[in-house]
Amino acid sequence: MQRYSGFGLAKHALSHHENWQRQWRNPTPKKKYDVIVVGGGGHGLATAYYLAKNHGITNVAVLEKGWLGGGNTARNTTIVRSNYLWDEAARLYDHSLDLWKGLSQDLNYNVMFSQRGVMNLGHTLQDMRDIQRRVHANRLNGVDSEVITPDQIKEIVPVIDTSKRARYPILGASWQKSAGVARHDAVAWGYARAADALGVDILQNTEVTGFKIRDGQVYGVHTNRGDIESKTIGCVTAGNSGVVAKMAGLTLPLESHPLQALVSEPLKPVLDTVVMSNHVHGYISQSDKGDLVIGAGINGYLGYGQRGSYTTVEHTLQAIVEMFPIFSRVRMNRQWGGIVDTCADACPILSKTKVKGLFFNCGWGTGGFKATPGSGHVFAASLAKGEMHPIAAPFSIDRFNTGALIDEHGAAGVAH
Amino acid sequence: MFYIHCPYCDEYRDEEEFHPKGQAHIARPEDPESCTDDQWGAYLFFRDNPRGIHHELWVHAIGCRKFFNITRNSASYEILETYRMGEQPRFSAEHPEGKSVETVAAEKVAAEAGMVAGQEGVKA
Amino acid sequence: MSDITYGKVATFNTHPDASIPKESPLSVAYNTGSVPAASSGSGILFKEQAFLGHLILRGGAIVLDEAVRKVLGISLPGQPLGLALDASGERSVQWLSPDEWLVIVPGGEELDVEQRLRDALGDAHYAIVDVSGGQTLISLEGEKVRELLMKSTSYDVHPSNFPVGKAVSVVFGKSSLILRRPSEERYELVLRRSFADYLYRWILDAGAEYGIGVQR
Amino acid sequence: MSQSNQPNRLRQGGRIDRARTLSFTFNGKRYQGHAGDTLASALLANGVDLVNRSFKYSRPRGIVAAGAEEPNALVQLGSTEAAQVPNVRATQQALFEGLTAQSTNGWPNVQRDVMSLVGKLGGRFMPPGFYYKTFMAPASMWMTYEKYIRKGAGLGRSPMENDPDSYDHLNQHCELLVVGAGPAGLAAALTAARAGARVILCDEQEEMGGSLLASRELLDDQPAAQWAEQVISELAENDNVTLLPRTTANGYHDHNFVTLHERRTEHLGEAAPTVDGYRLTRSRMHRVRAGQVLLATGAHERPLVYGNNDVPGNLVAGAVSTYIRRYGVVPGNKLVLSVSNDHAYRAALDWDEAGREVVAIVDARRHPDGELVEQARARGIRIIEGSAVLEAKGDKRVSGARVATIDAAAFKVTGQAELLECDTIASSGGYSPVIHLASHTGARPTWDEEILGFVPSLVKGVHAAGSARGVHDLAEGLADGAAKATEALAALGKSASAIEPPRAETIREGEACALYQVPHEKPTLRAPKQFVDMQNDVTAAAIELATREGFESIEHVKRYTAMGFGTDQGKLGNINGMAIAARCLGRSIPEVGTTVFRPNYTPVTFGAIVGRHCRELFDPERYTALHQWHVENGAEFEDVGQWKRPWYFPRKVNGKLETMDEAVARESLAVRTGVGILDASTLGKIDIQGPDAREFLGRVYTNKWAKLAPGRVRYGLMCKDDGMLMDDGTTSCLGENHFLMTTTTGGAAGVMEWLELWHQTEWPELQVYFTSVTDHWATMTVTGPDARKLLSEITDIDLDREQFKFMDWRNGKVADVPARVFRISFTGELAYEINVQANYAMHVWKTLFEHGKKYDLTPYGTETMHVLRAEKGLIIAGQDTDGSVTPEDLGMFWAIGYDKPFSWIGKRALTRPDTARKDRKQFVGLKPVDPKVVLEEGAHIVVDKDQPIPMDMLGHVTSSYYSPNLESGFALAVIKGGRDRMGEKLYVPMPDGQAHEVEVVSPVFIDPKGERQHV
Repeated sequence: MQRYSGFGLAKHALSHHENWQRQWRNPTPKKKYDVIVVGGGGHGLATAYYLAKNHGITNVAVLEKGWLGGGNTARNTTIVRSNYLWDEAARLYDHSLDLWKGLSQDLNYNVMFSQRGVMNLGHTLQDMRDIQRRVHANRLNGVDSEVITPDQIKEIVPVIDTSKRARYPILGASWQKSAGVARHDAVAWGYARAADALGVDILQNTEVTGFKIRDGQVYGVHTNRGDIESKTIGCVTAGNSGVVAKMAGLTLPLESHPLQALVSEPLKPVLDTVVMSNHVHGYISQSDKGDLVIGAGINGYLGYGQRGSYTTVEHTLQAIVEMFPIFSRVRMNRQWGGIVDTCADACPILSKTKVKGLFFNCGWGTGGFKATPGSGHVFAASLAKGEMHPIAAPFSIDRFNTGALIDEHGAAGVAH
Repeated sequence: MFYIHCPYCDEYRDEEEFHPKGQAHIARPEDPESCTDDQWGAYLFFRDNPRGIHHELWVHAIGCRKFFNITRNSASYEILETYRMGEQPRFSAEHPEGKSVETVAAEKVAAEAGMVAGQEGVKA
Repeated sequence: MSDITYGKVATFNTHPDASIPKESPLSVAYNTGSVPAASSGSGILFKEQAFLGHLILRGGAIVLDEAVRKVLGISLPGQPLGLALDASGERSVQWLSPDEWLVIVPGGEELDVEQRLRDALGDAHYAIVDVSGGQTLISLEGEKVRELLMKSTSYDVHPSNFPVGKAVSVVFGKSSLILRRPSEERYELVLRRSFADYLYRWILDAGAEYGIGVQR
Repeated sequence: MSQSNQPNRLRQGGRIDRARTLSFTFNGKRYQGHAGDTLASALLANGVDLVNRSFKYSRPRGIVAAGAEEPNALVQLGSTEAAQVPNVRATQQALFEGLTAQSTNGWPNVQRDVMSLVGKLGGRFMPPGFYYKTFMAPASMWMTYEKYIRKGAGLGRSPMENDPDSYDHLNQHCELLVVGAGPAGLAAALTAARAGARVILCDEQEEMGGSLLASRELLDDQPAAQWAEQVISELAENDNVTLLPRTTANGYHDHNFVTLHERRTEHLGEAAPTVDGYRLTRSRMHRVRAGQVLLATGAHERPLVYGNNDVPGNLVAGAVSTYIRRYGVVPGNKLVLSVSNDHAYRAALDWDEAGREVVAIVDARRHPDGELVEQARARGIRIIEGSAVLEAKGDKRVSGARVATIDAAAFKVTGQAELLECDTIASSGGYSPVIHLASHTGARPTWDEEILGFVPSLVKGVHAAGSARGVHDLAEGLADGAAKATEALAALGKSASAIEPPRAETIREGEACALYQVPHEKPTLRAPKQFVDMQNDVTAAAIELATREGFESIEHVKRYTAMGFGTDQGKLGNINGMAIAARCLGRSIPEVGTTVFRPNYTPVTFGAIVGRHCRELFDPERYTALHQWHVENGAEFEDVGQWKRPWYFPRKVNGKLETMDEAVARESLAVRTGVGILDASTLGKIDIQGPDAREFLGRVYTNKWAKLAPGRVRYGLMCKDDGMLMDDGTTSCLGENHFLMTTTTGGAAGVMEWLELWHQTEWPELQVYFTSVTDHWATMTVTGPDARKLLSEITDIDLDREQFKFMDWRNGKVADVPARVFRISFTGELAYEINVQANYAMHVWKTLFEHGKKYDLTPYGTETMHVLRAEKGLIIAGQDTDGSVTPEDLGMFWAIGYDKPFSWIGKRALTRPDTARKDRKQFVGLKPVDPKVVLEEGAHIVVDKDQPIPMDMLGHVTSSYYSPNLESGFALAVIKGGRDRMGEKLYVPMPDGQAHEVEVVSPVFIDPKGERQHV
């Protein structure tokens, strides 16, 4: 792998950039792999990378039906935080946050993880009770988190309206300083490049059309580029997980819903942190390019169209202008949507299935991007050992039958 | 932004008057106490989640407050039909072009004959 | 007792002597909001018809039709979204859903109407519920009413879609209400009490462009 | 008239109003233009070449286009802080008197920009993706690097003051929405209007007519614009037609929902004017639901990609014609026109007619032979065949064009370059249909090799006509518009006959050739910068580099280079970029991918999307019938759902307003020792009638209802089928088949829908009806030891404790008003809930206070209510429960009908392995060992306060207060295996390192036997 550095960049500039190498190969599928990862988004690529790097399993294929990172990896609002309520979720997301901190160096790819802090606003007394509960739990779990007052909020975000004028005045917030944002595309590309360098075959435009299962054991997949064999298959297909599961005769406890986001035109820096509000319903940050990146709500219906309802965008901007009246004259440039696979408890599924050798990593709902490194890390360990990693174990499909749900609706960015 | 034909009001109304309520035709098990935990879990949480033709339950919340079903393509978002509780869809993954009106009528007669005995819920 | 038990259901006369003061759902709005006077330039006239009797009628259309005709002299609107008035225009029956109608009568008549309906309906399965305290009726007149409605609801209020004799429940601003078309020149809104202040402010705001006036 | 100070303004021509001169300021300098100008045409008239600096390299930039596709001329508008609008496209901003604008980039100013040095020197060090490849070491430094990177972010700036203007929405419906009032759109609208259809015709420009306004062609032997005027006036007369000029269709959404953004006042001034005492809304969003949609959105001309094609003075050919013919402005003196098609020859003819020099037409085709070519030849204009402009010369303005013969297919320069002296280069590489709206709902456009452009794939109910689908010829476009309108109406079952289109001369055009990036003598990576996306400074080299690095999907190329992510969404550049990627990868354009667009077509002010749903109309405030009294009596309010509920009623004590703690202490003592009153009207109330009402209650509640007699009241718990508590409340038996259910304030609508859900979908055979009566009744809770004394003064109800027991209800009169009185208690004290028809509530409430004076009747709010109920261990659903708590967890076994015949909602789930666990979190009381301590709500509980982090948490505090009655803090909590821990000492660790010691106790702190409510 050609190492990236400022010095290297300068050298390439002198040769008019004519000598850059491909960031990953475009290999022909082999007949057989030790592990197949279905889905070339951030989580899938991270899984492949950690399989190769941490477990020495390099005979791995990542099958992507379109282009790498083209699903939710490319469509989210790039927020990274770990202030989840329940122990199980906090452990998973905080594990991920730890990996984020050294990710650029680990991958030799700048994913621009920027710890500019995330605040979750409270507008009602019950909001504040929930915030306090979460912050207390975070603290005892070792997750950086504190409750801040409207005055402190105003100090961090001078352009927010903390006055009593608001319909739902801001009463306080939880504040995770170590949280922030990252460059979403770079995460997929960085993992892809690093995994490829370790020998992983990244197969784009390779769509799984079925599973080969015999006596309850998976042994390969059918694809549009022919059959590929493996006795260990991890499906990391986010919004399409239900569709993929069906090919294996499985039903999952989740539904795929549209989730939208939008950006303003680029503006000179005006907002230096991430502000989220569940109550008035919108969240916002400003990218390094200057766009205000705004997350909208989820729609309650099934949707694979990568678009949702216009009223959701209206409501979101109403919330944003309510919190930031000065943005009324700022203009919205673009909106888009992703397909989020949501479970009843707003927590993911990291699980074995009834089919031996077939694993699923899905159900991340609105919280997938931030979990990318942690998810890949523990899922790789689970695939390598054939047993779920302890951090992943509570997220088994079985919890929907036993009742051991991990209800994170309060902590999910968007109330479902 | 869906435009939904309410089968009770008998006209198209804007999506904002309706609430989606998940997959249609999920009947509560007749005898919950005899269900296994897996069966109960399946009833509560496990869903078809298809990409393509999907039957879903909606309610005309700001309107007549009636629940009804929609057959909708979850990828194109095209609504193929709306139908009242207790009715069966014409369109389905197996019949993407829609069963003929005659077939539906014949099935309805047969179903009604079969329903005389049982107290089958309208969601079945 | 103000209570009569009809078989197994209780009715209730909510009204005290006429001397007791009462307040319409718009009292806060009138007291604290703006009340622009109507003028010759008003493109919209807003007038509350407070303290009417409002009843919710539930049951099968066939069961209810005869009783309603007998008691109110109005044929029950069996078609969706129908609105029927009596000859005086003071009493109306509105389709709300296949088994639900809204009856509006002059204030104070509601218990009498309910009891007469109950007498007429006998043992049938139905329900009648007095909701008079929970809602109020607004009439809007003027050449700009349609524009105001277009600002407020996504329902198509063009006469080709919303002719006289139609009534619909719709989203209005961020709340909802019943929108009725009893006559060519008049539109009616039925507001829920707790949302009345918001809706009043919304309507005044939307109507400001057309010089909306409030008749009290 | 001072023509002289507008050097590029023609003496005559154009559609501007020369009688109206308007002054404006750009970058601090005053200029003049005319009514009818855009800011761009006025700047060009004044010879302002340099309007901005580019985003990444700070290169000087000028105006390139004349409409929505303009990538460079973005300005900051506004003379005051509140009126600032960032990133306004000068080509779409009508000029008004006093307009003030500035370039969005450039420091200290756009002429002498310090950053341009960085661009010149450093440009080479900033290939696409350079951020990903550097700034990684050391890890701790990224935030520092980023701080500096961020300084360069953005184009314009946000206003820092609140918007003085407002915005609104208008919901529209029509049978046919026609987007674009050019030739095809006008023909379509006229066809539909004459057929009697409800039509909306919108157009983004200041004036309707589209290309007809600047057309050279005649229609019915008169100038095309005149035909447009006639059509528009006929449409304006028609009641069924809504004409919306200055209105951009910015988003197409499912099922033919289209948002049209009408700029109502942006052409008039920087803030909206007041008309007849009403301040107009600045802009208006029309939310249109259309039966059919017809896109007559025209096409955008593609510029050619050649070296230094971004230097001011480089324009697209069509823009040159538009400025000359529509605005009477020639944007230069000496023109070189570089084309791949005949259509663009018009620019040279117009330039020639404007009396300025056409240096040459450089045509990439070997043997151009169309009529326009002949016309140009006939005028003696030099035509250089088989050639293209390789490179522009000049820095802040074009000074020359290097031209050579090329082999487009082989991507090679084949001849010696010639330098033509000129100050303007106009180019045309063909026409891209404006397909944005058609692809907003995901339809993928398809490449049409014949027109060398993407044509829209159309979803049901959408049609395209004219240039928008590649029919560029005027006569054909007119006919197409009319024909498509009849097709659209036919889809609605309406017949219409197409209008007879006006006579248009058909101009024979020769075949165009495919040319996107012009080859250069040097390889792309070494050639002068050839810009593809000017706004984002994306060059052909960047695209080539991206493909070399393995970014092969066009989506990857776009993301890696940022192509098309600007505020113009790549209207000019995307297809050129795809063509370059295709060339690099050795594929065809359709093989590389397709181009999809997202709303908005052009950016839209947040305010317009928000409409009136802001400030005081952001969200409804729900009031009870007693709201006015609460306001007048100084209540502080709490938001509960949309309701405004009194939170507490601070009194002035010694001239000072009580704090909440003081007020709550006073209020709760009053209830425990005297009498208090609460407005409980917000509780949900549902009237339930029918012979199966009782059976139904038994199914939706966990407890038993079979034997509840008329006159009696019972508390009930409602679960979901997962066994978790969802709501609670009392239900009264009004008659054998008649019940009144109450719900929590926040749960009211949800419970109502829940009941209907089960009734309509599972148990339609049950004969029962539900009707919400929440707003009909006002509810006043009179509670405390003196409640009976007070009430007895004004009621005819026999309040004798034997006659009217706890959990009874009675009818009677209170303050002469018929009332239903419920003897239920949420405070643990003697309590009467008085329900009256809401219109009479204020009278009853005030009468209670008249009589209550002697008992010091104390109004209390939700905070005191919370304290009082918590002292009694009564839960609040949603505060003490969170969707993961079962009735068993709450210890409410007395309210669980295990032996009810029907398996009620929630029952089955209670025996699942996790719900049946013995060590689940259970509801308990906590008593701080130090009575002064009031635990923090949400704080967590541990066994070992010294355990290192992460600590094992047992549960958390759900409710916590100071009780003046107990003279101690106390709390409710859920704790693992809590019921078996009674008396145990646990700890609540706080952020300051302290840990409060608490004792696990029963959640009932006061009157455990419940005697006081029975008195």
